[in-house]
Parts: sequence; structure tokens; C-alpha cells
Amino acid sequence: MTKLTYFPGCSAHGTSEEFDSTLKLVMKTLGVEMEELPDWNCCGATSAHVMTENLALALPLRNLVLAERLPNKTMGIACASCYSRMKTTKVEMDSHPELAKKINSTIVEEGEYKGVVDVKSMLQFFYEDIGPEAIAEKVVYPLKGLKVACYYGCLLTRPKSVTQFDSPEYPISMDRIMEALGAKPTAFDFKTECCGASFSISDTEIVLSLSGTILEMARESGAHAIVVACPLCQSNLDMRQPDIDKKAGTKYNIPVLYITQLMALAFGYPLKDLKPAKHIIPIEPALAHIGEEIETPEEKKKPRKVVEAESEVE
Amino acid sequence: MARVGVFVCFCGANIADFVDVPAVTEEAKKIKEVKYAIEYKYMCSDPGQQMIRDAIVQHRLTSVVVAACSPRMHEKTFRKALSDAGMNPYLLEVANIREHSSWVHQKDKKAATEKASDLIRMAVAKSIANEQLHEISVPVTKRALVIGGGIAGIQAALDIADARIPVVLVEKSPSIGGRMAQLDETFPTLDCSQCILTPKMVDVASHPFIELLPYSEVMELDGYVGNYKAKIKRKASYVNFDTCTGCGACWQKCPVKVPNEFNMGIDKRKAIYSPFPQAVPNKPVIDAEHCTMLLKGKCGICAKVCEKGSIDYTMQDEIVEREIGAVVVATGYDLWDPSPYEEYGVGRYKDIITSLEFERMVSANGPTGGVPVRPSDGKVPKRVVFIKCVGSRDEAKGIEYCSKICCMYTAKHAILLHHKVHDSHAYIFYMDIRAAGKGYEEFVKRAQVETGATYLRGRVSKIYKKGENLMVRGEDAQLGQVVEVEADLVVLATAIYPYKDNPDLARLLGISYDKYGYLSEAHPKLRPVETAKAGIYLAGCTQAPKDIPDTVAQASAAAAKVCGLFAGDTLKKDPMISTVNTEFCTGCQNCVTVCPYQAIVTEEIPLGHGSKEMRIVAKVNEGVCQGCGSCVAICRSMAIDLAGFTDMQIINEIVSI
Amino acid sequence: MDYTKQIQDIAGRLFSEGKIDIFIGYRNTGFDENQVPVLIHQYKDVDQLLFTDKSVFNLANYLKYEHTRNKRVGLIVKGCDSRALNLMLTESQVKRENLYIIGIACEGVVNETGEKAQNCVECMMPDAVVYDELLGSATGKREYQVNADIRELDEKTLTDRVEYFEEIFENCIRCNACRHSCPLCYCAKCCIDQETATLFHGANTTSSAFHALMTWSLHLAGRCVDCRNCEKACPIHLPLHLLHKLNEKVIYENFQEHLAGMTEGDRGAFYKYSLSDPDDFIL
Amino acid sequence: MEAEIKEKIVSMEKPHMEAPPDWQPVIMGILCNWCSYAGSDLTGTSRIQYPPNIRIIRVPCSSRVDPWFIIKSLQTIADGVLISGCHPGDCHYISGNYYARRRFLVTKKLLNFVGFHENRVQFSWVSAAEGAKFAKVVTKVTEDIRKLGPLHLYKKENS
Repeated sequence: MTKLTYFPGCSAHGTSEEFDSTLKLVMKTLGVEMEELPDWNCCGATSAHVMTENLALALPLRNLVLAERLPNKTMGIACASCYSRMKTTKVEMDSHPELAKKINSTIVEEGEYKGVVDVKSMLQFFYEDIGPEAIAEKVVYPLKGLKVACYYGCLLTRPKSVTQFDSPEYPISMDRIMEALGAKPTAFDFKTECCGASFSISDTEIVLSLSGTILEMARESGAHAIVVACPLCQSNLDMRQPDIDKKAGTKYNIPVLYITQLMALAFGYPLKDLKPAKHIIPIEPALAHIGEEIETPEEKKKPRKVVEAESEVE
Repeated sequence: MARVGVFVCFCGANIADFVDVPAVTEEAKKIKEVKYAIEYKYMCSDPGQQMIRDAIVQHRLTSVVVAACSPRMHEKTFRKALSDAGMNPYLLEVANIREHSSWVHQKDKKAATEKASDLIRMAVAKSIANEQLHEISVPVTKRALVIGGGIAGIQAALDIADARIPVVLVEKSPSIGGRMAQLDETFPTLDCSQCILTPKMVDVASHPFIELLPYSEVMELDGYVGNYKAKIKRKASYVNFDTCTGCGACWQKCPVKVPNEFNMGIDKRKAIYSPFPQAVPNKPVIDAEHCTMLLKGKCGICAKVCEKGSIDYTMQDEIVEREIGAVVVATGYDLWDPSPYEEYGVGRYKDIITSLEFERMVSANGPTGGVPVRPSDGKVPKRVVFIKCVGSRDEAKGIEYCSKICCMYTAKHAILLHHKVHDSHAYIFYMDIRAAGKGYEEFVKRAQVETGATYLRGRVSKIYKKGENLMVRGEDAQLGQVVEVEADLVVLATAIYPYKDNPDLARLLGISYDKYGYLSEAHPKLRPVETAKAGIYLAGCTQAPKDIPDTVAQASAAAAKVCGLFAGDTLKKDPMISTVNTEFCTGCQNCVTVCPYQAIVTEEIPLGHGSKEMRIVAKVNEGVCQGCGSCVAICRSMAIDLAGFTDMQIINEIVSI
Repeated sequence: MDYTKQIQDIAGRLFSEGKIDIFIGYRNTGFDENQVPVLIHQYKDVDQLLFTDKSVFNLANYLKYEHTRNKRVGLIVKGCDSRALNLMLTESQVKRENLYIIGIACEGVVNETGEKAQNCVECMMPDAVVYDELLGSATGKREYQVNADIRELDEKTLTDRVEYFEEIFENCIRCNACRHSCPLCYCAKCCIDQETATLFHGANTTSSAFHALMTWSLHLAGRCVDCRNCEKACPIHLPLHLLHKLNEKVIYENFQEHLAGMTEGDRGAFYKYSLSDPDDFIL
Repeated sequence: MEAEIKEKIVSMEKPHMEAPPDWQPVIMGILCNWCSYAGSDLTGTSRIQYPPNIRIIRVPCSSRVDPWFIIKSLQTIADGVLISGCHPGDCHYISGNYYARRRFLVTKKLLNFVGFHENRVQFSWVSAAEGAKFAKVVTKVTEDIRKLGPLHLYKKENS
């Protein structure tokens, strides 16, 4: 039974507890034992790293050092920002030993950083450590008919030098997992566009326009719902939708689900475990599509690209 | 007994002012081998040289020492003087008492004078050990090998052949013509590529001095300048070119369809095919990877329909050998694969194409009959976005260098688009416009004025699909804001990149290449056509990105080099090269290891006189040896020595003072 | 370490099967318990053979002389000997197919005073690296270590070293025994005694000894396998290994190479180069 | 003062042998034809002055220099040796100076080991454009060797 250190981050215990709860269900089914990092602290995003670099490194470093006390060799992180901060810090520390010493000296009572614990986002953990095949095996209630736009947001795969995971511009890991669940990921171009999270409070206008385009493109792609793996993405796209509609005169009604919610559903957990009440945009209409037949004409066409095309006989 | 003559030069005041020349001459006279010593104002002048010539005869000198300026200055002059006097020119030694004494010790005449005397002593000692050397003449095979049948290869081959020198032109595809044959019209004059290229192709085919080997590849190149031997593989075409008339019945009836390389895969060709209508030679070949007859033994239609019975499914690759004297490498360029630009959706959207695909579309003989169409739905695009520097000048995702031609052909594309689709509009994202060349800047202006194309300075950050069309989002750096252009078609000006097998070719030819795979010239400025290996020259994009005029110019330059090389019946070479004393040679072959030119080979000689047993010894190929002496210094048994710089000579110099 | 039995068996087998013309091994001197190399031509002599920790000499040396040339030879090689042999193969002085090699996973031989020889104490590769059959159990490569004497001399002042070596070169009598005993000194004509007066001087002087020994050791730089045949041969017991070990040290420290002749085809440090070789000693 | 003397003793082969008053060191200079010799010519044409103690021998490439040229020089007249070639990568013969570099290092160390001060034998890369550098190098080497005094080690008796 694989073991995993769990770093929930502030949102998982607040706005995005449906993420947290479904995550735990999913992990149970996948046979992964999650151990929440004891006495974890704020990762510092995003206020710390705009103020002082040292603090922005020291905060995550403390978590990393704490994680090294546990036997598990991987720490899974729910929130994309936390993940970004932790992974950035880890990379910085591992590549600049002298800097590591300096920062470490500020949290000396916690112990010395050894760099033995790997840091992964939950998405990365599902994709690399579990794998779509293993996930598919656990599916008891395939989500056939559900068309989803996979939205990765800015931090899960970027910057490449830090994350070292999937493609920074057109990632596919979540799409693969969705396919494994039986759902159909749509051709969605705005997978990694900015949703404006950092302006969520300071300048909502920007959020409205940025998130607006994402929603629009999601609808363009024919998706019934948007899937995310980051609490901030979720809250922005879900919570802001009414305002967006009001501003742009649109009526999107696209629910925004966590990857773990759909996994939980496919693994046979009842709808109520998904905590539908936590959503601004009701998720039931979208889930009602499960079971429909999908028509996708472009699939039937042959790819035009020279390289893979092989000969055909009349 | 050696009889050395010493001739000390005043070099006007240059030497005399700081070195006591008469004293030096007196010193020289004291050396026992020196039979004659004299000073003169200008030894390099005619009377000066005359003194040397006379002295050689009068005093029966066995070697001559001239104490004057640096040997790098006048060694040749004085050598000539010696040979004029009937003396072997290599019995000359020059003592450099100007650069090495008078000019650098101007404050201390006494020391300068002593040093000058020492330098002369050394030169005398060395000259005693000098041997008579004779210029090496290497025979030349006056036949050139041109690798690559693009415009560069064609031009080089024609120029060489017109000088009545036989040429073997090797092309890997079924027809010559190369990239230029794929182009529609060419900048800056917009004359049609076919119209200017095809006549040259025909000339090649019909030229009495050119042997054209299409569908062939060079496998091996042995030997050295003037005396190469090339092994060339003629790939099995399964068509007998001698009887085939190129009627075309076979490829009309062939049932197998294959993406057409010549049209960048936009349409299909048959499994038996001739790449394009104007192909030279215009004979089909069977593509063994796709022909069902060759793969599964079923079909055989082409054989049935061929009246001449030219189809031969049993044909095998054959290796032909050619003796050649020089090589011109003109393997051209490939396109850089833009797939790293994921944000552009390369490979995901059919309506994003490369500039060469666009070129084929607008080409009159192209798959779409000269009209650009959207691959997705065949509609004629109205709004076309051209993105320049895709790969070029991009250290993050592509390559550092500038591909040189994209600015020009993109301007051309704007014009062509305008000609073919009058109500179309071109948007061009660019970093800089690099239009250095005769008539180039004017051409770009013309494109801007004539077509009203929108030039946007800035990089494209994203392309995404909106309905049927593509949204191109980029920055307009001049307005300092983000712009989004809705496009029916996006054309990427992908970077020029060398063929991936260039390094293999380089290794096979024994020449060097850079980190991208471009073949390296001997000197970036002064020897841009030669390679470091004598007798091998470069032409066209195999060396670096070039446009057609530059390519043709370099091709002709390479041809001129070849003709120059073949001017005499033999190649003259400096005799200062290594020689092996087989008596001492142990055959350990360390010299073979360190020789930078692979100039040393081994041979077997009898162990002793008339003995049956053989032993291995080293053998210097005097045609290849450049005389660096690496082998001499590492030879433990002193079996190798370097003429002109023998151990004896150098040691003499050392012990003479 | 005593393989006398095995070696006699093998040699006997080889002769009876007609696989070899000559077997090179060790036999007793006959007047003390030391051993000398012996060339055996026939089956009946194999019982002379023996191998113990007194089998000090490097037998590869005897492959460079006329009487073994192009003959089928069987011989015994210890770790160091085998690397010398490897170099001879690389430098095509012998043909592998002519050899039947008995490799020894060596446990070290003794010096005249009976304790383990220094080069065996410091040995970095006791096992034979080229052989047809191996006696003893291989223990593998060992870490590089600087020769004890070198370390000692390095601490001395320049002036002291001058005195030390002047004595050595003064005592050398230019008998060339060192050269003749070295398997890697196989040149038909050695550069040191080519009688061209100005090049070298045959005269036995400190200067000529200096010249001869320096050139000799430089010709062995990166090739010497530290078998110490030269030292055993030296009639006045000069510490010749110092020169070789110093070269070895310099090459190890600067080109990260030691153990010449580990693989066939490796010619040693002087016959290759790296772009990143040290450059700081050059102005 | 004492330290100075000690330094002198440590740094000299034969401290007790004092140089005669009018003594001038002799330095054997072996230069490769394409870079260093051309460079030394440039020093001349640009009239840059340097000490007159060096005697220059021209060889095609630094890889032509056999270690025993150095040994021979030291045995005979020379108090020091300077060998100069093309900068790494500039070798006219592609790789010559790389092989040379290895030999030089070992030779230098070996000579130093048997008693020659490390400054007796020096090496430099001088390109055809570095006339000034050549002068600088020669000056440095000459001064180094002047400090060391005459060489008495292993001199060939009959010279």
C-alpha cells in the first residue's frame, strides 16, 4: 500500500473542502494511505514571494523539512499554488546548496533540509504514480457521454524548469485520466490560460474578462463541465460565473468540478459525497449527460500529417 | 666536408643600426664549416641575390645561410636564388636577425650583435644537416564528384563540366532539382523557379561531361586530394532506365497511393512514381516501402501495362566505384520541425502549415493547381497569417541562428497570395525585417505597398481554434499591446535546418561539422568554400542557410576551386613531410594514432633480406601528410623523421651555441 | 600463493596437445631458493616449472626476442605482466593467436629480503586482465595510491632532491640492463644508443645517464605497468621506479588515468588528449 | 631576511654556486611556425623590446617538440627553455598542440622532480597576433631564470 504525505494547504480546509473530501475517498479506493503533514504552515503564496524572496523560500522550506521527518518519500499537494511554491523552493534548494544553507539557518530549530522528499501535485501523483490504467481498473461507473474541458491553470505544469511534468503549453495528463474514467475530454485550447486568480480580490474586472474567455472557449469546445485540479481555478471559474454572465450578458452555466470529484463518482461513490451544495453552478445538469452517445465527426477523418500516414489501396 | 656560405644583410639601416653587421660576418667566418661570409646592404635585392648565386658557384658551397629578415618574409626569394644557381633550394637556411634581434634589442647593440652571431651559428649548424629535397608531385584524377542535385549541385556540376572536366553528379532522390524545383516564383524578381531551373536540369542530363547518378548515395570515400575513390550505391529503382520511355502508363495504373514528398504530403503519389512532371531523368522508380508487389508479391500491374517491359521486380541495389580528384558537397537543407511550438497547436490544427507547404499550394504545378486552400475544408483562405522566425532566432525553443531567407520569401508569399486570391489579406508577424541583398529591400517595400499586407512587429504567443477559424494572439510591440487576428490559414516560416544525416556524410568524407550539422568551411572569411580536407569543397545550404543567388555563387566558386586544383597534371606539394625509416620502425602504430590527417598507413615488409616472415611498418602517404611532425615526436624508435625539421637539424641548432 | 601443480599440468597438456612450441615459466636457480625464467621446448621439461611468490620476473619480456617471434608460446602472467602484454598486443608486437596465456590473480611477490615487494603492496590491479585461463580468484581493481617513496621525495626541498638524483645518475653505468628487461622497450634500435655523436653521447657520464634515463622514462610514461623488471635487472639497484611512478602520478592527477594496458587498444596517456586537459601551467 | 635566504635555498638547485658577475642566462626558445614564430615576428615589426637572452628555433608545430629537445638544451648551453605554440583550438594542424600539452606537463613535472626548478622549463600559447604577449612572456621567463642563476645540473662535460 503506497503511502503519501498530504499537504492540503489553506483552501482545502476552507473553500475547497469538497476537493479535500473527495480526494480522501479517491485515495482510499486507489489504496493510497495519506498522512497529513503535521504542523504544516502557509506556503506563502502569493503575497510572500512578491515581498521578500527569503521568506518566500523559508516558509515552504519549513514544510519540506517537516515532511522529511515522515517516512514517506513523496509529498502530494492539493493546491496548485502551494505545489508551485514547494516545488520552486525544492528546485532552488537542490540547485543552490549555499542558498539552502542560508535559508535553512532561519528555521534551524526545525532541522536540516536533506532534499530526500519528492514534491508532487495531486494531478502529477495520479498520472505518474498511479497511472490512467490503474485508475481505469477502479472505475465501476464510467462517465460515458460526459464531455469535459480539462483546465490545468497556470501553475500545475509551469514553469517547466520547475515542474518537470507534462507539457507547459498543451498538457494532456488530466485528459488521459478523464478518458480513463470514460469521460470525453474536448479539444480545449485554454488549458493553461490565466484565470486571473491573483487579481481575485484586488481587481475583479480582470478576473471577469480572463475567466470569461476561458468559460467561453470551454463552451466552444462543447464541454458540459470544466475539470480542474486547483482550488483557485475552481473558485474563480465557479464563483465568478454569475458576475461574468451579468457583465457580458452571457449564460454559461458550466459547472466546474474537481478531478477528484469525477474520479469519486466514477469509482462508485454517491453523488452526495461530491458535496454538490458547495458549487455555485449546479453540477447535476452536467452529470445528467452521463450515458449519452457522443457524435464526433472529426474523429472519423484520417490525419493529414505526412509522417504517420501510411499507404492505402483503392 | 660541409662548405657553408653566410650572407649577412644590413636591410638598409633596419639591421645595421642595431647589429654590428661586419662584426657578425667576422664571427661567422670563425665557424669551421663556413667557407665564405659576406655582408651586403640588401640581400633580397637583385645584386644581393647575384652575390649569393656567384658565391655558390665560386666557393662550391654545400649550403647557404642568409642572415636577414624572417624566413616567413623572404625564404622563398632566397630559395629561388639557390635554384637559379643550380643548387637545391632546400639547402638554404635563414637566420632571422631582424625581427628576432635588431628590431627587438635596439637599446643594447652588443647583446643584439652577439645574439645575431648565435642565430647565424644555429642556422649554419642546421644547414649542415639539410638534405636535398624535391617538391612532391601528386597525380590527380581529373574527375569531380558532386554530391546533391539541387541548384547548388547542378550549378557546380555544369561549371566544372563546361571546363571539360568529367563530373559524377550523385542525387539521392529519383530526380535532380532539389528544393528549388519545389518553389513557385523566386524573390526578388518573381521569375518562376521552374522556368529558370528546368533548362539547367536538362543541360545536366545532356551534358557530355556529366555522369548523372540519380536515386544514388555515396557510401564511402577513400584516398586523398586528387586521388579519391568513391563507392556509390545505386538504389534499386526496379525500372530499367535504358528501355523506359517515361510514358507514364505505369504510374497512372498503379493502385497504391502514398503521401507525395515533393508536395509536402498535401496530395498523393503512386508507389511507382516520378516525383514531378519536369523530373530529370523523367523515369519512374518503385518505392519499395509501399509497392504491394515488392511487399506482398501481389499486384504487378505496372509490369503488365509497361509495353517496353522495363519493370524488373528482382532488381538489387548495386555499388559502383568512381576514381575522382575532388568533391563538391551540396546536400542542401531540410525544414526544422516546429512541433516544440505547442502553443501554436502545430500538429493539432490542419490549417497551420509550413511555408514550403504554402509554396507548393501556390505553385502552378502544385497539388491545388496554384490556389492556396485550407487543408481542413478545402476553402480558399481570405485572411492568412504568416509567422516568421518559427524556430529561427529562438534559443528557448528553436535555434540561435537566423535562417536568412524567411523575411524575403514571406514577403514573396504575401505577394503571391495577393496574386492568387485578390480579396485576401496577409498579416505578417515578424521580429525584424532582414532584407540585405540586391533589390531585396525594394522587394519588401513592394510587398507592403502592393498587397497592403499588415506587418506586425512581435511574437505570436498563442493560436487557438474559434469555430472554423484560428485565432492568432500575439504582441504588436510597436503599439505595445496584445493583438488577436482571426485567420483562415496560418503559415509558419519554419527555420532552415541541415539534413539529419549530414553528420554521417561528414564523417564518411572526413570533414568537420558544427553543432547543428552544417558542414564546416576551412575559414569563415578567407576560405568559405574549402573544407579543412584538401580537395573537398562546399556549396549551398549544406554549409549555412543561403538564398539562391548566394548558393549559385558559392557553387560556381567551388567549381572554380575544382578547376584550379585540376589545372596541372599533378599537384605540387611542399616536400617538408614525414618519412619512415623502416629499418627502425617497430610497427607499434602510435604514429597512426596521433596523425591528424590519417596520412600514415601500415604495410607489411619482409622481416629480413629474403625472409618469408613479414612484419608491419608505418608508411606515410605523402599526398596527405601536411608535415606537422606529431608523429616524429611520439616515435620512440626515431623511425619517423620530418624533412626540413629533422631531429639532426634541430639538435644541431641546440648544440651549436 | 603456489600454482606449481596447475601450471605443470597446463603446460604438459599444451605440449601433449601440440598447442605450443615454447612455454615460458619460472624454475629454481638451482643454487638458492630464488627463481629464474625458463623457456621450455618439450613436454619432458615441464616438471622444472613452478610458481610461487618468488616468481618475480615479468615473462612478457621474453616475447620481444627473436626466438619467440611467430612461435606459439604459452606463458604465465601476473596482473602487472598481463597489462604489459596487453600493451604489446595493442602495439602489435605479438599476435594474440600465437599465445596461450595463463593469468594469475596475484597475491603479490616478495623482494630479496623476503617481505612483500613494494609494488605488490601498492598494486592497483593484481589480477591478470588478459588470459586464456585464470588461476586464483580475482579481487579486482583497487584505488589509486601515490607511491610511498614519491610522497617522501616530494616533501624534500629541491636542493635535497638534486643531491639525491645526482647520486643516482652518477652511479648509473649505462649498462642498459633496465631497457633489456623491460617488455615495453622492444625497439629494434633504441633512440638512446643510436651512435650519432651530436644527438647523444654513448660515453658513460652523469650527463648521458641523465639523458638516457629521462628519455627512457618518458618513453614509458603512461605505459609503465610497474612490474619492476628494470629494478630487478639493475646491477647497482638504482630506484628506477621513482621516475616511472612520478610520471604515473602526474598522469593520474592531470589526465585521470592510471593502470596502463587495462584494455587492449588503449595506448596510454600520450597517444590521446582531452580538450579539458590542464592548461594553467602554460603562460 | 632569513626567510628570504631560506626561500632562495629552497628555490635553487645549488644555492652554494653563485653566478659570475657578468653572467647572462641563455634561453632556448622553440616556437611553432604558424602562431608563435609569426607572433615573435610581429613583436619585431612592432619594435617591442625584450631581453636578448633567448635563442629561437623554428619548428612546424608544438607537437614536433620531442621532450628530449628540452633535455638536450638543458644538458648543453641553455639555462632555461621556453616552448610556445598555438592556443588550444587554433592549431594549424588541428590537434597537434593538445598532444604536445600532455607531454609538456609530464616533462616539466619530471624535470622538476629530479631537481630542475620548475621555472627552468616554461611553456606558452602565443598567437600570430600576440606580438606584445610574446615580449611579455620572454621577459618573464628571462627574469625567472636570471633569478635562478646559471644551471649546473647534468651539463654535458665536453661542451
